[in-house]
Amino acid sequence: MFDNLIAGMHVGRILPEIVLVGVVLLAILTDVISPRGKSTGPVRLVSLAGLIGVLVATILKKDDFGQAFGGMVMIDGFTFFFRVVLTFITFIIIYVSEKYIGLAKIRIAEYYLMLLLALFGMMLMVMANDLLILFLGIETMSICLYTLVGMSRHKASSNEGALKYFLLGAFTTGFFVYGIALIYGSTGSTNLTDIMVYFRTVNTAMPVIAWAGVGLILIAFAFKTSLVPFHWWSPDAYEGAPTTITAFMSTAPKAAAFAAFIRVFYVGFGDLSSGLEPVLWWIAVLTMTVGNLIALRQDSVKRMLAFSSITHAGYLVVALLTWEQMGASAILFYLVVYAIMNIGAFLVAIAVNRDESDEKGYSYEDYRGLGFRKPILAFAMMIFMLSLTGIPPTAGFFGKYYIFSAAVKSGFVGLAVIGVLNSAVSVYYYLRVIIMMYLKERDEEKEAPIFWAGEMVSIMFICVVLVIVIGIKPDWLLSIAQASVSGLM
Amino acid sequence: MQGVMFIVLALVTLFSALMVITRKDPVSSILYLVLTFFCFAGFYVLLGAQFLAAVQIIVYAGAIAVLFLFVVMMLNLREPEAEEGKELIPIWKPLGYAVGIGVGIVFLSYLASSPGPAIPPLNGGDEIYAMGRADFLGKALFTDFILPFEIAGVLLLAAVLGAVALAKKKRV
Amino acid sequence: MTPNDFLPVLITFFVVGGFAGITLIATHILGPKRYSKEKHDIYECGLDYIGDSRKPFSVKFYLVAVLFVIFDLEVVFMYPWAVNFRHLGLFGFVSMGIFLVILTVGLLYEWKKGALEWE
Amino acid sequence: MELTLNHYLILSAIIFAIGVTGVLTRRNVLIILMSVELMLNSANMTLIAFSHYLQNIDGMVFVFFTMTVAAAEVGIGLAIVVTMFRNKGTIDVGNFNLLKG
Amino acid sequence: MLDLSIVMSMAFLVEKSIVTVFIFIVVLAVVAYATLGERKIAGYLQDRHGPNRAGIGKHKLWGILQPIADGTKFFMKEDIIPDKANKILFVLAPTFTFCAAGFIMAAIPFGDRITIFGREVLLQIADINLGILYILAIGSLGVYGIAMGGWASNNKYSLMGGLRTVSQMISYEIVMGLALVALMIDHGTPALRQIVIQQSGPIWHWSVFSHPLGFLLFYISVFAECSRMPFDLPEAENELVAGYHTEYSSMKFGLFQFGEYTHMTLASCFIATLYFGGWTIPWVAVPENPGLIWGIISFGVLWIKALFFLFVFMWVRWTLPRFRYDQLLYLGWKKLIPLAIFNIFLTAGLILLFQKFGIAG
Repeated sequence: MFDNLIAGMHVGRILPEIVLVGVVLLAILTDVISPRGKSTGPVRLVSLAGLIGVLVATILKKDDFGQAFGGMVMIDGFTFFFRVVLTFITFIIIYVSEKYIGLAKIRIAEYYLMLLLALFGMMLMVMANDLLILFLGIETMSICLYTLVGMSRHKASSNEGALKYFLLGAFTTGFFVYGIALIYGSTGSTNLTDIMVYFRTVNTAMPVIAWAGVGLILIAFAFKTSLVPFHWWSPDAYEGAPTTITAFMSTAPKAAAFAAFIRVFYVGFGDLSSGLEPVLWWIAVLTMTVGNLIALRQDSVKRMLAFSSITHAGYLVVALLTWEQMGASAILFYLVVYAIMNIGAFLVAIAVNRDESDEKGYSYEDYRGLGFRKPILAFAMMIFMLSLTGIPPTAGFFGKYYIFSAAVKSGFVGLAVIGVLNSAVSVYYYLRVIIMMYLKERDEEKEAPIFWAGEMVSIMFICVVLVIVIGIKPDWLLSIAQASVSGLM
Repeated sequence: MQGVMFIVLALVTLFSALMVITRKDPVSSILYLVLTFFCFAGFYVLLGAQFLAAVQIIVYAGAIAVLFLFVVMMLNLREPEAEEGKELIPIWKPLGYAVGIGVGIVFLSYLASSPGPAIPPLNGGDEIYAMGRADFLGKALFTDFILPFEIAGVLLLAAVLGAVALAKKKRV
Repeated sequence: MTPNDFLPVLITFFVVGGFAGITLIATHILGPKRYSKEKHDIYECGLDYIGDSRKPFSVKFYLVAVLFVIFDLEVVFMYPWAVNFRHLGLFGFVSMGIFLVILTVGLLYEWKKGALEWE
Repeated sequence: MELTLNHYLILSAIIFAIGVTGVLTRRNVLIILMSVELMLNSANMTLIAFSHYLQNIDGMVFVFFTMTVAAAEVGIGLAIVVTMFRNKGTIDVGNFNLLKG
Repeated sequence: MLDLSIVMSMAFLVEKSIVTVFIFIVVLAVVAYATLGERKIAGYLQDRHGPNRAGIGKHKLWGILQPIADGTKFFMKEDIIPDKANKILFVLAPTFTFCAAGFIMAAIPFGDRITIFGREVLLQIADINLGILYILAIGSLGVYGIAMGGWASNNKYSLMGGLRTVSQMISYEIVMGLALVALMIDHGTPALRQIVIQQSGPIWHWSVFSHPLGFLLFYISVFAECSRMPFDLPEAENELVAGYHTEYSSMKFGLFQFGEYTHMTLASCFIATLYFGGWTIPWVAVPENPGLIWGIISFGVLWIKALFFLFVFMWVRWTLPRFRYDQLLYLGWKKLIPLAIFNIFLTAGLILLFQKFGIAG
């Protein structure tokens, strides 16, 4: 019985996740045996080594595709792509954090442990082929993120951000579970493949229940990816969190949530999804516009980046709406590019920020004359800002280009136009940083020292290079993205 | 018999659920919440999910609600909610009621429009209630659902780490 | 085993609850009622009471409670496993072993972090 | 009276709506969280009702995991509440002032 | 037209009601005399007489009417509710404590079937499949009465005592659950009647012999759950006056006390059922067609076993000193829980080995 059970499960296909859990346990033990107050260094090293192990395991298993655990999870090119991306992002965040967490007064090993566990949750999300696994993945990730946001316990903004994030996250969970219940009731399964087959072959006996279920799950995803009008939590959570965590949250969990979004709505609800077009159309328009308009009024670079990340989620919804391979691959491309430029921008923001213990901070004023003071840093920031705006020859340009051309090809010309207009609006607040850096005089009295860490500089450098390289030669990344989604449809 | 039980339980549940969200004093809310959990356990029994009924009481009434009560006692929260201030999701408060009532009415109007299939399915004997027993559930949990089970372990580990990281007084 | 088999449980609830209710009502009726300020005040070893009890207590209790919730769930997962253990055999043993190793590491962690100490 | 599936679905829909209303209209964090628990419970009841109706055990197993998640979530959430109370001495959402969404 | 099934279910309800009331009365009588027994035992251990006066007229009868006198006194005392207390919760708390203890009664098999008036009646209120789980579920509600009492009194000692009791009870609840998991691995069912029948036959079929460690863990956690000495910190009078029931008097205090003794009595029955063969007699086979006599004997056998454990409760109380609070949590979390997990693995591993080598475990 034992061998039969094991053989049918294809345990080997989730080797990276197994390795990751092993790494988590090892990191906890490292924390436990390290001398008090000196555990972050060893835990960080174990985590980094472990993440390399996870990558190796992922690559080892790159030809062993298929379902595992009786269809609970699906390992395919799509999963592979996101596994690599998410592991890389987590690796980078852990790599750059050591000095920053000392500055932010959160030098505790849980910081790294929670990042690793969040990665585990995200890995589940991207391979979930069953709503149960997806649910558990989302929750594992969310629990870690709540903790990470609230980690700066001495800061009221961190408390409030975490609480708000938590309450709205829990609220979302309610919608999600209820949606799953209704889907289960109308199809008799929580497995995405079964659901797809059911919707395709059987004319469901309870159409309204199925529709209500799809709608509730859509709301849950809208919350998780912070689409308007379900975005309240994200700016507060982003501002309250330690900045490295903000960089993490606006990239990795967003990528994982979109991956799950694509899988659930492209594969699971398949034919039903196209009926959601009008709803998603409005969500996309609102998300792009509202995020932009509020970002315009911010005085803090951190908040500006938070709101602009809402806008970027809106662009991704535009691509999602196409329900085609091209749109999906554009999303993958954009997620990678966005992760690179956003992490880079947040790292610059950390370096420039005046006082980490300040509840607000991250003022535009800190950038006054940076171009003359620290030309290289300012240059890096300029590249990231241009890329976020979408100006060639940066990676951001191609990200937007693929998305809007996919939209036009699928007949969403109006949406593409609105998207381009919004990009034009975003020029204002992104360029404001550049203007501050290059066109304003230095005010030497008010200047605060730059926060330097070797790891941060090296990652910043790599980000700049990647943004430019992809901006000049985007084909290779796009072809990887296309190959990854090809198995999905 | 079951119909009568359902009606009685449903009335108690609705009453106590309304009380949960309308009481000013958190302790009363918690106690009404416990009553609601109890009624839910009753429904689970009616639906043949007896093991889950026990788990419902052990987990919800015996652990989650205790945690709530514990926090209220520990923080000694005796003041009623302030009259002023904005809600969690900053929309006009009556809109909140409208959303709640609207959601309810939408579901209701659809569901009430057709009588719906009988529950339990009419063509079953007593064995249709066997599914909710601990042994049946365990067999499913430890064969088809083995992966979610292990994931739940990791999830609980994350919760332990998170709670300690947030609530531990001295960080070491 | 149908829902009707649970009716006796309900009967017990009524019998026991009814008994408790009747005794309380009976004392209320039978007992004397003489109001006095001191008697109805809060007891503090005979002295006048200091402040009120509305001050928050230390948070040290919280960790015990939250760890209870987590471990309670762990135990709840073990019930269906235990009932089926003879059927599941080695497979069940290994899968519960993994689950428990994960959670035991959690317990070890709390222990070393001092979450179980009385500060 | 004969019970139908819809009896359970309607009841759980109403409780769900009550939970949503609670979240939207209350400011006490604990009561908001309790309203969320009501929502989760109503979802659980829907799952069990369907599970019983379809004679398919997946729904009941799902409920088991929902309960796990609910407990873990409450554990973390109340830890955040406690932390915040320590800092600010209040747990009223109405007193959130630093962040404005 | 009368439906036959309705008549059947009415008969079922009447039968069950009678059984319930009968068992409840027996339990109440035992509880009432347990209070006297406690004082007698305390007297004996401390080399004094204990209560010996309440009798009929001149006949003192060793004070066997003491419980009635106590009860009457509780009834006749003034029903005080402090001005600052939360009135509803204040009254509800003792009720809840008593009820949570009394509800345990429903699942315990007090005896085998008996035949009365040609009808086979089971001496168990509800022979439900949940058994152990039902009792654990009800047991987990015990904290509410105490928490409510501590909260509603609006007194610092009460609140502190309430918090302490709650954290003590919840810690030991986990130990209890884990100890019972090992038992369920062995029996393969949470249904108590089946567990009892599986223990019939030679005396070494009793679970206590196959689960000595589990029994010990379970017994300790029962002490803590009933907050009995050495776990009665909640009412450590030198620190906290009387803990959560500082403000209580009259019958409301009486119900708290009564609840504690009921809890102890029923827990003793539960222990006898789980680990000591319940209503079975060693080496005596369970008859196929039990008559009235067998039913009464089985009922008596369970109570004899239970009374022994009730006696141990009292004996321990007047013998051992009280723990310090930190010691108590230390014992629970760092000793008993790891031990209980080890016990589960030991049991499971042994059963696997037995299965592998074909020995019936």
